[in-house]
Amino acid sequence: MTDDEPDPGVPVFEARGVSRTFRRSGTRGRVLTTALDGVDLTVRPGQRLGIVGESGSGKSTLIRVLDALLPPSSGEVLFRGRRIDNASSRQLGDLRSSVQMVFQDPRSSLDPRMTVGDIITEPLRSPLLRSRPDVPRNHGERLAEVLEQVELEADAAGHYPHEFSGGERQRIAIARAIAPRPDVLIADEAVSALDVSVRAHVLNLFADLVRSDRLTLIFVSHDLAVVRHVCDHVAVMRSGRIVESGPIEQIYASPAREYTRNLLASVPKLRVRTASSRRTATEVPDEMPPGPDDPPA
Amino acid sequence: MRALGAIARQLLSLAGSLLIASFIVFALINALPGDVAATILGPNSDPASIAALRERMGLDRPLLLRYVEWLGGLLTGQPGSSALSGAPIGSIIGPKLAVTAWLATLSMLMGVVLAVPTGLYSAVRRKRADGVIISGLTQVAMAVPHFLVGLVLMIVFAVTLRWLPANGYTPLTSNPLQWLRHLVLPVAAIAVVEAAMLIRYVRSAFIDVLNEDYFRTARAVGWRFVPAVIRHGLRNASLEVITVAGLQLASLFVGSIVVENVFLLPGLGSQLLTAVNQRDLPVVQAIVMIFVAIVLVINTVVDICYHLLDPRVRAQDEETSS
Amino acid sequence: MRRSHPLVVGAVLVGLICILAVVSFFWTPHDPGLVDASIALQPPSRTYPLGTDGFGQDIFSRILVGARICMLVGVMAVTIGALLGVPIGILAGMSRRHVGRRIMRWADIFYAFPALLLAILLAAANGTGSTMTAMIAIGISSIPAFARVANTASRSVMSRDFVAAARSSGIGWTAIAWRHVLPNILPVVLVQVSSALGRAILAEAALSYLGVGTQPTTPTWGRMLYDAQKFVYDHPAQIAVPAVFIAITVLGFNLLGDGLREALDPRLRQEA
Amino acid sequence: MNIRLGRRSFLGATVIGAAASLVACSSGGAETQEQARQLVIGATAPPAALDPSTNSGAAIPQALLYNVYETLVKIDSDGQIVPLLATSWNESEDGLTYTFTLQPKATFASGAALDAEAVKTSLERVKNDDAVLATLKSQLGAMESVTVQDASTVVVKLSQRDNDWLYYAAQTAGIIYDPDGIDSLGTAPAGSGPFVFESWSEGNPMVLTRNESYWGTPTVFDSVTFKYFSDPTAENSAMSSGDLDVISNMQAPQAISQFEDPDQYTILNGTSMGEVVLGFNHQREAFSDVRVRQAINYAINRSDLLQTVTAGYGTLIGSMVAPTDPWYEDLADTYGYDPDTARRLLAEAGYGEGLDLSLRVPSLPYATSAATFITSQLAQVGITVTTDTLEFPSRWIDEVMTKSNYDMTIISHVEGRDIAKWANPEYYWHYDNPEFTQLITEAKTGPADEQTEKMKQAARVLADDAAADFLYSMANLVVLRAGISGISENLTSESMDLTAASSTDI
Amino acid sequence: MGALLRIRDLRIGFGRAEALHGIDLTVGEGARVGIIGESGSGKSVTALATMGLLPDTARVSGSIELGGRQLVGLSDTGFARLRGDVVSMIFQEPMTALDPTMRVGRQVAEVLRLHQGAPAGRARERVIEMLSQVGLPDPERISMSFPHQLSGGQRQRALIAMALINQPELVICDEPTTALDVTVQARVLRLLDEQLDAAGAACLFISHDLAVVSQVCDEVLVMYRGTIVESGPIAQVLENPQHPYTAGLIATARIDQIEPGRPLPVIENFWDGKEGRP
Repeated sequence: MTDDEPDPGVPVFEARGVSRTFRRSGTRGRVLTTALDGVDLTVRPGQRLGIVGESGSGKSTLIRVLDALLPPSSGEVLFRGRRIDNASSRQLGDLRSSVQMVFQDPRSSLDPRMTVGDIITEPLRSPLLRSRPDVPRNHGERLAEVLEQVELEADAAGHYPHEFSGGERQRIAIARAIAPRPDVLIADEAVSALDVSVRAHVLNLFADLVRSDRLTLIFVSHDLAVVRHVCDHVAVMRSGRIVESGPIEQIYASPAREYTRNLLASVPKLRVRTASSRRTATEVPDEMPPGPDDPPA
Repeated sequence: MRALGAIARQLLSLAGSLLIASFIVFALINALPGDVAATILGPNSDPASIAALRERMGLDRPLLLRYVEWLGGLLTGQPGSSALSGAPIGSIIGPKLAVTAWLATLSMLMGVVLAVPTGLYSAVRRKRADGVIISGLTQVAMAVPHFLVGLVLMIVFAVTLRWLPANGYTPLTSNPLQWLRHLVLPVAAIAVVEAAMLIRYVRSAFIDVLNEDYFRTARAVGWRFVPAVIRHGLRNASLEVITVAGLQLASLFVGSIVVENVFLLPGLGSQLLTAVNQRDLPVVQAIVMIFVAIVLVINTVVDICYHLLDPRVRAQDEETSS
Repeated sequence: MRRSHPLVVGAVLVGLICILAVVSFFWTPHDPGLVDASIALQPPSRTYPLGTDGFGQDIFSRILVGARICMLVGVMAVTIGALLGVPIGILAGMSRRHVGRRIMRWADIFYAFPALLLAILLAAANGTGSTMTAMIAIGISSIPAFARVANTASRSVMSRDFVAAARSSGIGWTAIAWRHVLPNILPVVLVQVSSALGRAILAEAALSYLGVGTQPTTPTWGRMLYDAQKFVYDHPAQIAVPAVFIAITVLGFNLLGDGLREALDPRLRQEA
Repeated sequence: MNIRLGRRSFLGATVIGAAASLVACSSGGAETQEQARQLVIGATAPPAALDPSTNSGAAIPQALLYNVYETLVKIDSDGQIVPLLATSWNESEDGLTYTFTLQPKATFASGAALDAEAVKTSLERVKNDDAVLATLKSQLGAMESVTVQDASTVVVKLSQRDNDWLYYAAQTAGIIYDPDGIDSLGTAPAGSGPFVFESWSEGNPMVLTRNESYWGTPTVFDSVTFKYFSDPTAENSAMSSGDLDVISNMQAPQAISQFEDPDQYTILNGTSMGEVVLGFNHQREAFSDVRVRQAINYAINRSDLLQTVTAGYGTLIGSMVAPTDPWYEDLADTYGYDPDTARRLLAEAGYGEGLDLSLRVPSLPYATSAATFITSQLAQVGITVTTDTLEFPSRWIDEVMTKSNYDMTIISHVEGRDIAKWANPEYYWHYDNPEFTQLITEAKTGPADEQTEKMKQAARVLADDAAADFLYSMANLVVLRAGISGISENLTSESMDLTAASSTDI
Repeated sequence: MGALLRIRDLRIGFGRAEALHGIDLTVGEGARVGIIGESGSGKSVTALATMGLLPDTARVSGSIELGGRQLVGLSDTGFARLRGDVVSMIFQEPMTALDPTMRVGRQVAEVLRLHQGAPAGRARERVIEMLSQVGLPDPERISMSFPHQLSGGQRQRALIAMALINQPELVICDEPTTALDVTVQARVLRLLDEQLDAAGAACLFISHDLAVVSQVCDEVLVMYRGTIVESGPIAQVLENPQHPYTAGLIATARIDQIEPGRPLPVIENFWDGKEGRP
C-alpha cells in the first residue's frame, strides 16, 4: 500500500535504557518520582504489541515517549532506525505521519467545539503532514473513506461530538487516527471507558483495520483479556520497568515472573458460588508483594 | 518542616515583586507634569525663584539617582519629608494609615461575619423563595456604588436622626467610644457592598460542596442535609472566603478613598488626593508604595494560607504530568 | 440551555441600556448641554420626562448620552483588560507548571495598581481626568482577573486528550492555542467580560465622584451623581435618577455573567 | 436548626445590643458648657504649610492673620484701616514717611515685649530675606528703610509715594513675627494675637487655643478648630449634624435651604474680595480685537449664570473691583445680555462663520459649573468652546499662569486690590493698555485723596475695553449656629477675624 | 428468613424521561443479590432510591420496604437515622469519596458517633480495630493521615470500614471496585465477601462486570433500560440465560473463550431488540 515499503528488518520502534523522572515542587520540597526506569523495547513492523500493567506502572508514559510527546530523561528512542528523542519537532515529519494515537476517554479526546469532519481531517492539515507524499491530498474524499471504514454515516461529519454515544465517539477518534494512512497505531486504553457491549464492536474494528491496512499496533491496557484477544506480543510493566515480554500465548500460558502470575490470577473469573463453597477462595494468594498498592505515583 | 521551603520561595518572589513595583511607582510618579515648587511659591511667582527652589529640593538630579536614594531611605525607615510642609512623612502618614487600616479591616471583618451565615443560608435554601430573595438582594447590593450607600447612610443616620456623627474621626487612643461612633457608618457603607460580593462566593462554594462525592458519602453515612453542608461545606467555603476576602481586602485599602471622602475620614486615600493635587511627590510616592505593598503582601499571605490549610493544594503540587 | 432567570433578566436589562446608548447617537429630546437657569431643578414633566438638573439641562437627554459614554468606557476598559489579560493567561496555562506560575506572578503585579490609584496618577499626568484616563486605568487594573480566568481554563483544556492528539500529529503550539484553547476558554472569558463590565461602570462612577474621572461637561452617570450631590437635601430625586441607572446596568451585567456561568457550567448542564 | 446555628443567633443578639448602646449615649441634645467654649469652623481649601511669608496658600492667613499674628494696623469689617499694634500713625505730607506709635502693653505670646526693634526685624525681613514670597516683597516694594526712633516709635521711609502701602502693611506682608520664633515659623507660628497655634498636620484640622497672656481684650473661646472639607456636601452635613459651629464660606449655596431655620442657624450673606473673572489671553489673535471681547460680554447672561452657579448668591460686577473696595462703582450693566449685538460684533470682527476657543478651568466647583454655563451660552452666538478642567492648584498654575497655554479661563482673584495686576503685561492675561497703566501708577503714587477718583477711572477703562468678562464678586456666605456672633459678614481681608467672636451659650 | 428489602413497582422519572419503569426485587436477610447492566440501565438509580439520595428533581412512585419500614416518602430526618446504621452504601470512585480536608480516622469515627454516640476515646479504639479488620496494614498511621496520602485501594478499604462499622443490615455497593487495579480489586472483593459474612449483612451489589458480581453474590438481576429482564441464581443465569440480552451480555463478557484473531461476538448476534447503535 504505502510506496516506501518498510524494510521488515528495521524495527519500527526501539527504546534503549529509556528513563523518565518527574520533578515535583510540593511543600515537601523537590521530590523526584521515576515513571520509567531503564526500559528496553523493540517493536517490529506488523507486530501487535500489548503493554499491560496497573496504574502507575508507566505504560502511558512509555507510549508518550515513543510518540515523542514527552522527551525521556535518559536513554535513546529510535523510530525506523533514526533517533527521535533529541530531534526537533520539524525533523519528526516521518514519525508524525506514520504514527497516530487513539486515547481512552471519548469525552476528552474530541474537541467539543469542532465538527466531526474537522476533527478527523485535522491531522491532514498539520504543517508536517500536509506536504508529505504518503498523506492523502483530497481531504473530503479521504474523510468519506475513513467514515465508511469505521462504519459511521457520511453525514456525521457535520455534527458535533456531544451528539454521539461513547462508542461512536471512539470510532471518530479512530477515524482521525487512520486518516493520514499511518503505518503504526498506538492505542492508550482505547476501550476501557466503553460499555462491555460496545467494547466488542470497537475491538473488532481495530482487528479489521490492522489486518486491512497492515498496521503495526501498540495496544496499552490494564485488561489482560482484551490484550490477549487483540495482540500477538505482550510486555508486562510494573513501577516503570518491563517485567516480562514475549509472544502472548507463551506469556499467558507460563508466565516466568511471579508478578505476571499474580496479575493473571487476579482477573476475576466467572465462577459459581454454591452455598457450601462459600469459603473457597479464588486462587489469589493471601500475601501479595507490596507494589501497586502503595500511594499513588 | 519542608513546607517552609515553599513559604520561603513565596516570600522571595514577594520581595521581587515589591522591588519591581517600587521602580514602577517611582518612575510613574516622577513623570507627572506640574511642579511642587510652583505650588509652594504660588501663582505669580517668577520662573527664576521656582527654578531656585527646584534646585534646592534636588528635583533636577537624574531619576535613577533619586530612585536609589529614595529606595535606600524606604528600606532604612526614613521615607524622607514632605516637599511642602517639610514634616517627616512618617508623622504625616502614620495616623492616616491607621485610619485606613481600621476602616478596611473592620469592614472586611463585618463583611465576612455577614457573608458566611447568609451565604450558607442562601445556598442551603437556594431552591426556596427566601434563598432566591437573598441572592436577588445581594445582586442589587453589588450594583450600588460605595459612596452612594455612604451618602444615604449619612443622610439618614447622621443628619436626620443625628444618632451618629456625620464625619470626622477621633483616634482610638484618645476616645475609643467616639472612635467607634465615627467608624460605624463608613464601615457599614463598605461592608454592605463587600458582604454582597462575598455572599456570592460563599454561596457558590457551598453549592460546589453539594456536587462533591464526599458530600454524598456524608449523606450516606447518616448526616442530615444541613449539618452535612455545614460540616463539610464550612471548611471548603472558608478556604474560598480566605482567598476572596484577601483579594477584596487588598483592593479595599484603595477603595476606601471614596468613603473617606464622604465621611471626611483623614485616611490615606484623601491624603493621597491632596498630595497629588499639590504635587507633594515624596508623600505621593510613600502612600502609593504603601498601597502597592499592602496589596502584594496580602496576596502572598492568602497564597501561603491556602497552601497550609488545604491538604488538597499540597496534593495538587504532586501532580505528576508535566 | 435551560431557561435560566439570571440570563434572561440580565440580557433584558443590558439590552435596554444598549438601546438607550444607540438612540443617543441619533436623537435626544433636548440638547444635553443646553443650560437654562430659568428651568433648573424641574420635577419630571411631559417635556422633561426625568426633570431638569441644577443647570436646567434635560436629565433624560443626559442619561441617554451618559449611557453611551458609560458603555464606551466599560467596553473599552474591558477590551484592554481582556486583550492583555487573556493572552497572558493562555501563555501561562499552556506552559509548564512552574513557568506558568512565574508568568502569573508578573500578571499579579497589576493587582497592586487598582483602578482608583491608576486613575488618580493618570489624571495627574494627563492634567485632568478624562474618559480616556478612566478607560486605561480601569482596563489595566482588570488585567489580572482576565489572566487568572484564562490561565485556569487553558490549563484544564491542555490536560484534555484532544490536545495530545493534535500534538501527536505535529500541530504547532500557536495552532493549538488558536484552534483548541481559545474556542474552549471563550465561554469562561465571556462570563468574566460580563462581570468586568459591571465593575468598570462602578469604577467610572467612583472616579467621576473623586473628580479624576471624566470631564465636567461630559455627562457620564458618575459625573451626574457628583453634580447632583449638592441638591441631596431638598431635591433628592436628582441623585436617584443616575444612581438607579448605574444600578440597573451593573445589575444587568452581573446577572448576565451569572446566567452565562450557569448555562455553560458542564456540571449544571448534566443536572438539567 | 441545631445548637450550632443557635450559637450564631446568640452572636447576632449581642451585636444588636452593642449598636443600641452606642446610639443611646450619643451627645445630641443640649451642648455641654465645656463644648460651647470650643468653636469649630468649617473651611474648604486646606493649608499646605504654616508659614504665611514663604507659602502662598490662602488658608494660612485665613486662620492665622489677626487671630495668631498681628500687624501694626488692621482692616476692619467695613474695609477701613484701624489701629492694632500701633495706637496711632501719621503720614508725612509727601507720603514718604510713616511714623507709628506702638501700643505699650503689646507683648508676644511668648511673653517677649513687642517693641520697635521687633517691628523693624519683621518688616526688614520681608525686604531682605529671599525665602519670602515675591508677592509680599512687591506689596511693600516702595519701603526703603525702617528706623527705631525709640522703644515705642517706628519710622518707615518709602522711596516713592504708594497709597496702597499701608493697606498691604495691614495684612500678611505687615505681620510682626516674634523675633525668637522667626526661624521655626514653618512648624510653630509665634505671634502676638489673642490665639496661640496649638496643632496642625497635613489632612488634619488646624487648632488654635486662647493666648492666656494676651495684651488686648481676651477671646471668650478656649479653642478654635478649623476643619477642612474638600467636598461641599460633607461640609453641609457636618453643620446639620452638629459637628460644626460655623461654615466660613459656603461652597454649595444650592443646599442652603437646610439652614433657613432662624432658631437654629443665622446666615450672613456678605461680600468678599473675590472677583470671579472669565479671563482672556490677550496674546491670542482673536482677543486683540475689542469687538470680540465685547461680543463675549454681551453673549453671557451673567445674572442667569449667578443663579445657576451659586443659586443667586454673590454680586454682579463690571470691572476688577470688589464691593468692599473704596473705589467701587456698580458697572455691572456696562454690557447687558444682548446675543444679537454679540453676533453683530463677531461678524464685524470677521468671525461671522464661527470662532473656536478653548476654556481651561481649574477643578474648583464654581469654575466647572460656570464653564458648563458659558460653553452653552457662547454656542448660541457661534463661538464653539472646548472645555477641559485642570487639576488645581498645580496643573492649572503650570498650564495657565506659567505657560499661558489657554484662550479663556475662569478663576476667582481673592487678593485685595488686585486690579493693579491688569497693569502688568507679564501677568497671565498679558493685557497692555498704557492709558490704564498710567491711571494705576498715578493712583498709587499720586496724592492720597486723588487715589479713589483715579482708581474709579481705571476701573471704567477696564470695563469699556472689555479686558475680561467680570462675571461676579463671590458672596461671603457664612452660616453660624444660633448663638454665635461677632463674625463679620463681609470678607475685607485675607483673615477670618475671630477676635470679636462670641457665643450666648458661654 | 423474612425479606429484608422488598421493592414493589418502583418507578423513577427525571423531568420528562422515566429512568425506571416499575421494577420489583427482594433481598432476604444476609442474602447477596447482584445487579448487572450497562450504563443507563437504571441500576445505580435503584441503589440511590433505596438510600434516599436521589436529587430532588426525581419523581419516585411505588414502594421500597426495608425491614418493614416504608422508605418512599420518608423525611430526610427519618432516612438520616437509617443511613450508615441500618443500610449503608459504598460508591465507585474512592479517590473523591473522602473529605480531602479531614483526617481519615475522624471521618470513620463520625459514622460511629453519629449513630451510637460513643464517647471519643472508645470511638478511636473501635475505628482502629475496624481499619485493621478491613486489611489496612498500619491503622494508626492511616487514621491520622489525609485521604490524598492513601492509594485508591486503601481509601476504598476505609470507605468499607465506614459502611460496616455500625453492623448494618444491608450494604449497597455501586461498582465498588471498577476504579481499582485488577490485583487490588481481587483482594477488596475477597475482603468484602468476608466482612459481609462477619457482619451477617445482606448486600445489593451493582456492577457492569458479571465476573466481579459472581465473586460476591449468589443471585443476580439483569437490567436493561430501566427494567429487569432476568433474575435468578447466578449458576442458572450463567448456564441457560432465558432472555437473549442476558445471553448476549454473557457472551461479550467472556472474550477469553474466543480464539484470538476471530471476531468477538456482539449483542446483536443474540438479540436484535436494541434500538439504535450502541
